[in-house]
Amino acid sequence: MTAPVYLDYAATTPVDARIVDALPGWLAADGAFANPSSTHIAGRQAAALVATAAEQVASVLGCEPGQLVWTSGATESDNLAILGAARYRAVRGRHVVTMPTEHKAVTDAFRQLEREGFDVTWLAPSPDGRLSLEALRQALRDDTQLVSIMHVNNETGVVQDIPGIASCCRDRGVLLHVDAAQSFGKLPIDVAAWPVDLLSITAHKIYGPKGIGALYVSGRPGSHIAPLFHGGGQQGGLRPGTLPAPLIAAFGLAAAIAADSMHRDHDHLSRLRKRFRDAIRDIPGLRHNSPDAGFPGIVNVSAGDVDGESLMLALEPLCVASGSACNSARHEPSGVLRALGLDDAEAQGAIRFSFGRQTTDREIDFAAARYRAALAKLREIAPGDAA
Amino acid sequence: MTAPVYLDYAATTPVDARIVDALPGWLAADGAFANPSSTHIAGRQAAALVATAAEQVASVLGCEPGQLVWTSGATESDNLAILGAARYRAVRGRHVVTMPTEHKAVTDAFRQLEREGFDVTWLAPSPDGRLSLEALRQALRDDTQLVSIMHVNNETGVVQDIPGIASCCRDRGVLLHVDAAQSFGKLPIDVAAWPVDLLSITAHKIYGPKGIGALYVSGRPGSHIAPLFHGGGQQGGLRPGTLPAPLIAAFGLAAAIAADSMHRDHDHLSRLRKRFRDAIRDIPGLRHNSPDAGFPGIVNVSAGDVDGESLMLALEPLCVASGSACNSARHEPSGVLRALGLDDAEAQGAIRFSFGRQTTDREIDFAAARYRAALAKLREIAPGDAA
Amino acid sequence: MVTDPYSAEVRRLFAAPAHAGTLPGAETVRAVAQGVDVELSLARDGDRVSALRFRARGCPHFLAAAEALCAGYEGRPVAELRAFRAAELVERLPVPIDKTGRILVLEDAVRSLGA
Amino acid sequence: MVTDPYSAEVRRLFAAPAHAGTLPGAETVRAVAQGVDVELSLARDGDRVSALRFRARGCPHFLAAAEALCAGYEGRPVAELRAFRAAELVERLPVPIDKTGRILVLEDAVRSLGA
Ligand SMILES: Cc1ncc(COP(=O)(O)O)c(C=O)c1O
Ligand SMILES: Cc1ncc(COP(=O)(O)O)c(C=O)c1O
Ligand code: FES
Ligand code: FES
Repeated sequence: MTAPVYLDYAATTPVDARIVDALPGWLAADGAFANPSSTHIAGRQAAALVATAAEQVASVLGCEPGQLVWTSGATESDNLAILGAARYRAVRGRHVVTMPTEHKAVTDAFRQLEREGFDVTWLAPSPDGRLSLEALRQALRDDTQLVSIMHVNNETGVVQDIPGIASCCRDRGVLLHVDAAQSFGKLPIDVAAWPVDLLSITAHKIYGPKGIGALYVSGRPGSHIAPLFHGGGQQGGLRPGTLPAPLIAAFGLAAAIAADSMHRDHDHLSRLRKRFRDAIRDIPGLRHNSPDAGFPGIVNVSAGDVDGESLMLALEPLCVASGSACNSARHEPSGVLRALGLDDAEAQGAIRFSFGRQTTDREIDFAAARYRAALAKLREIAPGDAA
Repeated sequence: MTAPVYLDYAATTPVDARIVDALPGWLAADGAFANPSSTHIAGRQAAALVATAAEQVASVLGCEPGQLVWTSGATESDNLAILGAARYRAVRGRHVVTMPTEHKAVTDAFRQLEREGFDVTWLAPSPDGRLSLEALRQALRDDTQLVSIMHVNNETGVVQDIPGIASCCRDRGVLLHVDAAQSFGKLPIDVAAWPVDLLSITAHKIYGPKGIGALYVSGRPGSHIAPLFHGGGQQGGLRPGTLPAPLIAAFGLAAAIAADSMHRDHDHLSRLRKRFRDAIRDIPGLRHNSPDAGFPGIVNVSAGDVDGESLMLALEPLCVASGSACNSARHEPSGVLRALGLDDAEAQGAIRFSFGRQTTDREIDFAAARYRAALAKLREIAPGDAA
Repeated sequence: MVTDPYSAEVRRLFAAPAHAGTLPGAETVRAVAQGVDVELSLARDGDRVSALRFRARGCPHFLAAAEALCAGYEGRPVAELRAFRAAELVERLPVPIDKTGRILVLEDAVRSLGA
Repeated sequence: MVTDPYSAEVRRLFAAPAHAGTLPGAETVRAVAQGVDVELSLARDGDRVSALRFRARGCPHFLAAAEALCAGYEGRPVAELRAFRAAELVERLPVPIDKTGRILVLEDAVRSLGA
């Protein structure tokens, strides 16, 4: 196999070298490997690791360490927030609101709520992919309990107006959950200033390990949620299980590094995006699915006249996504892109290029050239238009 | 702080040095860090890691790799099995069976089922801590759907007769879940030979990382379970979320190492147990809570005439558990020990010493001496018997 | 989770589709179904296939199958081409079970050549 | 999750309870409540505390408080000992809020000395 060129940072990222270097000190026999719930010396060392990490993550969100619940990742955080809040508040009302352009972890949680008898309003995006505050305001009812809207879309990079959405929700006494898996550590977030109640994050999108995430829970009156599972009483019973202190410490360090390099990263990604867009600008027949105002690390483009799977193969050794990563193993055209108005052909021919801290100009140039060549090749062998 | 002497291997273990060494190759930028659901080259490298790990874990259980569902640990596995099976089968009947001596992850899941209207039978252990097959047979009813019994008890080391229990259940068409968190990789398990339907395991008890576990699901007709949460369709929808391939690879390697050294480990632990027991044999007023036939890595002893918390402090720098780890942060006497017939005073004065692969004779001797001295000191300053 | 879905053979055929193209003035058929689209042109030399070319849009297995078909029948009797069965390519490449319907589209196109 | 629940002061007092013991023939009281058990013996020299000893069973904060009490009042007027308030030790050691009830058991014992 040729050495892969990885442009799929929106799916997952490699672990930062500084974290890899620190891990033995957290995992190994002479590290802080103990159970942080144990009262003995080794347990307290592990607890200290967790406390530091909680401060690091909290300071990136603008919250208190005690407002974080550690989970296995954003999928679990999304479900804990959505199922947990809706089920807890079901006695007050059973209307909940989201968008079809959310991540599967959110849309599938809402489909579960539908099966449980909740009434879900699916708000369509404006043509730019954003939720209009007017549409949201109209959707809120007296029995609305929960709204869930993502910050940055994982397929297109569209950024929602979370502060605006949050005010809308707070005005009406509705809980707001935000899936910030793609924005945490990359765009400023301030849950102290934005009236958000629940917010999901995950380490593996910011050069931390896979398998650890968190849910911010404001804890203000009325924001309580039901746990997904039960056990040893850890984390106030909201999310039990032996705390994986080394993973949490890694998440904390990843958050601290992300905060420190947020502006640098953003500039880097903006420059890469411009370079890539410039390089593919003259390719005919492309539809650009990522708005200029979107997160610069994601460029989604589609060609409706080529087969998506063949395009992926022709792009090798480029590692990019067709549809979202979780969809790529199946073969459905992305529901998110369909909701943005693409037809099936355009959606299945979409490629998401996503860049990261390690991405170089050379890789961008290689990707653009490869994309150009792959499209040319597939178009060349395709039959003419008259079918 | 004095360097801790760690005898709390039943709570959690340090990560094996071979795994620590392998992690950079799985986590770092030039490692197999990608999302194993991605179809591109990097994704397929990660998928290959997961496939190898699944084979390693499966071969220790005697099952097929495809019968494993990756979770965040045994707490989640226990809940997925218990809540998932009971909810899925609720239409057929709502009677379920377990024991009060199970881990909190099991008992709290059953308490949740009680809240959901299930009828739970709590079977008391025999004086030796084991479940009598006769008692189990009598408890099974026509509407019984699920039995959950642990293999090795985390507080005392009592080993249940899983093959016998499994036959009982299978005869009556009842699903059996086994919490094997404390036995996986330490005692032989053979799910192909024992008719077990669901079995929970976790990596961090066998020198793998915290934050990764698995549930074995036999998949035979009638053994289906409902997921706890919903999302990108990974693992057949049973447990979604980006698969943490590096943690899974670490779990696989930990399982392979455990299988390889199972007999050696068992002999080592048996020798340590004998040495420790011999060294404390003449201390007066002790109650031995771990049976001879139990798992040799756990020795639970109690002194009813000393305060448990003061005993823990007097034992420093020994790291041991009072009650189970998850209980130690709270201050309730262990429910497991109470169920075995200890009174409150004996239960709160219990100490669990648990040994591991790295435990040395010196540490055993140090522990025994420290325990003797701590008891002597606390007893000396205690008031006389006549209150 | 995915292992490599493409055999070395599929990769080879996909990477170098030497028989992609159209034969000007030759007999040409087109089949569009199941999300794939294929055009075959056949040039004969008596009852032999002197040249066989394809144009196609579809997944890698489909493109590889079209290439394999053209490469495999050039120089052979037209009657043998007519007897082409999708099953033979499905097995040889191989093509995953859920895609065999697409290879049948190729079989249909062959069948309608000179029909 | 736990940070060290014991201050350096509690650790010091717990590790070396110099005033643990009984004074033979001295005035002795015992209090048992809230899961703790304490015995105090007081020897006087006029209206001074010439010696104060304890025996106790309880958590580290309780043992430390008993030691601190005895160490703190030796040589002082009995009247001051009588005025002992649990609050002073709760603050000084310090003792976590959920355990202050136990220190009150100590206060009760002192109160009943020579009562
Ligand atoms: C927007 C969004 N939400 C949720 C998730 C799920 O996160 P995780 O893989 O940590 O479960 C992802 C990424 O996979 C994502 O991009
Ligand atoms: C018997 C038993 N079951 C379940 C668990 C929970 O495992 P985990 O910490 O992986 O959630 C443990 C250990 O904590 C255990 O000993
Ligand atoms: S496109 Fe060929 S199977 Fe998915
Ligand atoms: S025993 Fe003193 S508080 Fe737990």
